[in-house]
Amino acid sequence: MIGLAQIGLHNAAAALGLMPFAPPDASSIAGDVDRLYYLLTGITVFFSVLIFSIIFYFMIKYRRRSEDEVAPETHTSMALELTWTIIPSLICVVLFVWASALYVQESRPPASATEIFAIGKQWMWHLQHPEGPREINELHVPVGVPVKITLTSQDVIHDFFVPAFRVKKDALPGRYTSLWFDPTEVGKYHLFCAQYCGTNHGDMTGWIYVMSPKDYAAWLANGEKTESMAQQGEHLFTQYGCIECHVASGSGRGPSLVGLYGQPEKLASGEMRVVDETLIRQAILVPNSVHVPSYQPIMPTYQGQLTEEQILDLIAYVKSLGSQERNGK
Amino acid sequence: MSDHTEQGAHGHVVPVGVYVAVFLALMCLTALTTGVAYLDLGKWNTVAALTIAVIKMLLVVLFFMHVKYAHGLTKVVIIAGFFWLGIMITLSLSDELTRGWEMNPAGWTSVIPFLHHLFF
Amino acid sequence: MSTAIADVHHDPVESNVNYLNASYGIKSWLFTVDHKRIGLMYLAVITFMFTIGGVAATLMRLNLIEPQGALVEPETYNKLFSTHGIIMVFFFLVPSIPATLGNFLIPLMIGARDVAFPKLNLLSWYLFVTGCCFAMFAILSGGVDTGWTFYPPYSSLYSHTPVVIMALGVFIAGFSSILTGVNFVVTIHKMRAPGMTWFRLPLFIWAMYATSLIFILGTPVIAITLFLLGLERLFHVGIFDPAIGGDPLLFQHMFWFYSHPAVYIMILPSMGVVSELITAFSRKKIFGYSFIAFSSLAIAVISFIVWGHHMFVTGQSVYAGLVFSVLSFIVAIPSAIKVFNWTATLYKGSISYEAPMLYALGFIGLFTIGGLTGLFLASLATDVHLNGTYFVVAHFHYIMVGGALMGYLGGIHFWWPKITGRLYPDMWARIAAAVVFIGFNLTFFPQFVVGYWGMPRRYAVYPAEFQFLNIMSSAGASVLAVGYVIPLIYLTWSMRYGPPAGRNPWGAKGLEWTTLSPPPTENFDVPPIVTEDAYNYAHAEASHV
Amino acid sequence: MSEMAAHNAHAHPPGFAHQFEDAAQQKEAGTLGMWAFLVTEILFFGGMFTAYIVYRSLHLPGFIIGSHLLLVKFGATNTAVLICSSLTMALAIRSAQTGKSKGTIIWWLVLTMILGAAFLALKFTFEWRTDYLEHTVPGAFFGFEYRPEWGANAPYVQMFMCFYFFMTGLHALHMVVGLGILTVLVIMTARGKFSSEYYTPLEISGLYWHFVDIVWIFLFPLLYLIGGRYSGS
Repeated sequence: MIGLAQIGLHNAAAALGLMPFAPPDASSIAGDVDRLYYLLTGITVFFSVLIFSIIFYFMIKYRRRSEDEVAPETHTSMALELTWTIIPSLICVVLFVWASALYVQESRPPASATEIFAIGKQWMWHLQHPEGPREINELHVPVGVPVKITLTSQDVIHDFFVPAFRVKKDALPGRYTSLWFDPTEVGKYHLFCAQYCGTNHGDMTGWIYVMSPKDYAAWLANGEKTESMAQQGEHLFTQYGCIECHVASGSGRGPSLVGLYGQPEKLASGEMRVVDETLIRQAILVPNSVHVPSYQPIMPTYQGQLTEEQILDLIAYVKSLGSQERNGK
Repeated sequence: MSDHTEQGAHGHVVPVGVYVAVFLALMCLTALTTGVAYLDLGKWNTVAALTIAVIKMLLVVLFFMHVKYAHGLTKVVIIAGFFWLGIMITLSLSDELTRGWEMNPAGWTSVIPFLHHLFF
Repeated sequence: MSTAIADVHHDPVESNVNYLNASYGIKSWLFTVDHKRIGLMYLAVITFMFTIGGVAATLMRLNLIEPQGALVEPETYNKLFSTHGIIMVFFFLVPSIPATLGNFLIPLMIGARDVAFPKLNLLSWYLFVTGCCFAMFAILSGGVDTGWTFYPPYSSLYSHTPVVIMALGVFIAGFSSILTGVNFVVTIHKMRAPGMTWFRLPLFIWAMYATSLIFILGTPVIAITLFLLGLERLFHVGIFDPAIGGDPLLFQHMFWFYSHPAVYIMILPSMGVVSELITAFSRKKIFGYSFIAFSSLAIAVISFIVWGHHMFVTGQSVYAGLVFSVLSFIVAIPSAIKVFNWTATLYKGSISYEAPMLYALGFIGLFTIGGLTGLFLASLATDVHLNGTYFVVAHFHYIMVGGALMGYLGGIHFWWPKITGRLYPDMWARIAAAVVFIGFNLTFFPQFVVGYWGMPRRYAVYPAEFQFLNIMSSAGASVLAVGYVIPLIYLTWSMRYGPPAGRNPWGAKGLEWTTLSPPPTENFDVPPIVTEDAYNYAHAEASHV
Repeated sequence: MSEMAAHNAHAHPPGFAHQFEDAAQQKEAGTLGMWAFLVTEILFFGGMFTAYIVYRSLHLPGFIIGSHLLLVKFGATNTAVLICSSLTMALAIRSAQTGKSKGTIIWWLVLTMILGAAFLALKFTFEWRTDYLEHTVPGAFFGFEYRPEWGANAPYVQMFMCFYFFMTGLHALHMVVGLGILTVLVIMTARGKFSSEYYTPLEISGLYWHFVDIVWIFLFPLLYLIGGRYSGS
């Protein structure tokens, strides 16, 4: 109990003296989000104080002085009604435009972003660097380099939340979602799962380590030497026989995958789809649902044969084929 | 007590002929919708099936369910029901059909093929 | 103070036959079709359910005193917050005002003998009780750990708890809501007394009408959604299972199609109550009657097109996020209009501060904060950070507890003399109102701060730096608990020992105050004929008894 | 209390409830109540229709294969049977409206019941039984089998069959409830409860029966027809 009290006191001191009003600002957008947050706080305080003061003033000024007192007739004022309809509406328009512009920016990772894959599973985060290193509940990234995290889940819905970066996104089973951040401050930051995922949801936490470029290079060098995701994907591509049909020249029984990533494709159903992570995943697991008209729908499903990690490796490989082509041009 | 209609406790008596005519129309439309399904009309198969279903529904609602002779409130209630169903379907689809927009590198330019797919 | 009221409003006992003593015995209650008795039966059941939900909340707050969990294992904690959420939302807040005060007051306020379908009303109660039994059975057989949101695939494939039984309980209670909604809509449309035109209706009736529309239009969707979830869990067929093409987000769409409007099921009736209280205790006609009336309807309608703001970070498309964000801002406007109109009503009033008025003023303050913090969550960029944190928890408790529950308690205190024919000790009631207000703010204000720091909700254990604010919150919760127990004691006491109330102890307007307290079974001695607008306090002072 | 006694002393038609002022008010309340309830039914079924529409737009090929597993002849016949039953229901109400004899009303009601029962019989004993024998009932317990020709669409075929069984099952449940209501109406008619003055229970039960018919009017094309039944579709 004494220990408890000490922790309590320590935290009281931290809360009163040291803890700032907001969590650390450690990404390029954190400051923007905070500015919007402070504006909203300002609006909240202004209107709350306004309403509270008016009520208190009326409570005192118009308190009932005798039991027989009769209040005068109420006269509704159209001018007042319009005022307090229009002013909040205008405030809302400003807030919507500001917040949405920021959100659209948050939802579009810069082209230069490094891509890291995160798989949520009960109750841990599995993170995978394109260069090969894999981490559990920890992520090391260099400062000043935008990072795009592509998320999926192996079981239930999780959520990748880094308060210091002001970013959050659900990790859904069977689909890819993404978020991005550009870390601006070296440090160690909380990673939380913010979507309830079962018994040890509260333990599904981790740390993001933002390192100086030099430290990051040292960290990469110290790690176990592994192949990049695309290289591992290439092995799988051979191992599972994908290469037999998807011949690079396009002469096989399946379409060539070179230069495919990011291109719009017309499917046999007539639908136009851009080749992205979700589509490649679908093509591996439910091939017929996305087959293209010039080939026979003969590809078998790989549902249940590949782990989420292996699927990501294959996607990384297909993407690397896309960039080879673009580089070639 | 308010909102009483002029017709009081006695509902409108629909002539038997109207019922029979509506019945025959419904049977013909059933035959029509079944027949049309065997013709290759492409996307228009869906349109035809749903249009015929809506016409059949209107016949049942207006005549068998006496809404043609009911007062405005009943009509408002029914329209509200379908309107709310429309809200649920439209806004759910507004998410489900636009998921691709954010993930693909082409970004929002895919709006154009999407619209193309939707209408042609 | 209590004696002062009793002295001023002393009323000779005019008749001693009323709805309470018209017949005796348990059967006369269980088979009653009297809307007033059914309202009281609801009151008994939801008070019981509130206690269950409250105990769960107390245990949660106790556990959160320590970062590693002071009391229970994470598994138990998850069951506690799920129980708290499910019970409080589906078995307390949704039926709270509509099923108790609504049932009791709607026929009285519009001058009718009963609701349109009294037997259906009784059936609704039985359905509700059946739903409660299933929920209690699920709790007693271990409890569910899905949260009140039942998100698949956790709830359908991974949870090892009696999810289906709990979902069935909510499903059955949903039909109780549906039938109550149908009953109220028809009653308000067809049973009004001569002269009671739409724009003479008390604003409580407008609020109940708007609430009933949400019951009718929203509740069937949660019913079918939970039905599908149950089938998926029982038969392992993929409706929401992503492994075979299902979309767990579709569940969320369908769930929030009801559950966002459900927030307005909880708050609209309280807004109606507050309109009655503000006018009665400032002896003034409401400012902007039609604006308040139509804002209730506007809220009911708009509440159905904003649900996606619960899903801004769940993988919903950016485009849908933008649409739902702009729609969510729109729903803020009618709420703001209401707050401004209530405040303006006080101007030049003759304001007195009996307990119900304290609750009403507390409501306005807390609802203002709750509503404004909603803007943080309608704004996309801030919602990304705040979604799923304690900020959200604080926000919706300001609406549902600071708003809905304050309105409910205010309403219970206001109409208690009408319901029981007795007065309660007003000083105790004022103390309780103050304790609730202070305890509430102590509990939930720290959660805004800890939420912005990033503490996610539904965490049984949490990083140590959040402990100070959690201890504050837990301390506040103990104050709040005391605030809830005090009324339970003096209200129970007053049923037997309170001084007789007379017809109209507050000097309030409205048809319900013209009849006896408690009212006779048929409600009115003489069928009322309405000749004036609601809240006509400036004229006809003579009616003040 | 005296007013209450006076109120009860009024001469009212049979079936009049005390809370109303007059029979017209009661009839309007009953009709509006049933319509409000039917709106909840629209949204109840509507939740399923929404899910169906969303998934159909996502998994079209699988849904078309699934649709082709259903036999149009049963669906079409049942549509016709239900339309007939709607006609007989309307005529039953009309008989009461125009003051026809008890026997006439009962005859139409019983005919409606027979048609309703025929619908269910066709559904349960032919369609669902065939589905069971062909292993197309979804869910682990019913032996659903993936067929090789479905390829990777197989999970979506199963999903279609889920919707088929849930939607038609829920509809069939409403039919069963409807048959129960009709039974009560037959008994009430036999006891002479209805006249041209008072037939509200018949009228609002009719609304329910027609509504169930409308649900089927949409289910039939949505499930059996919408992908087209021509070869190659």
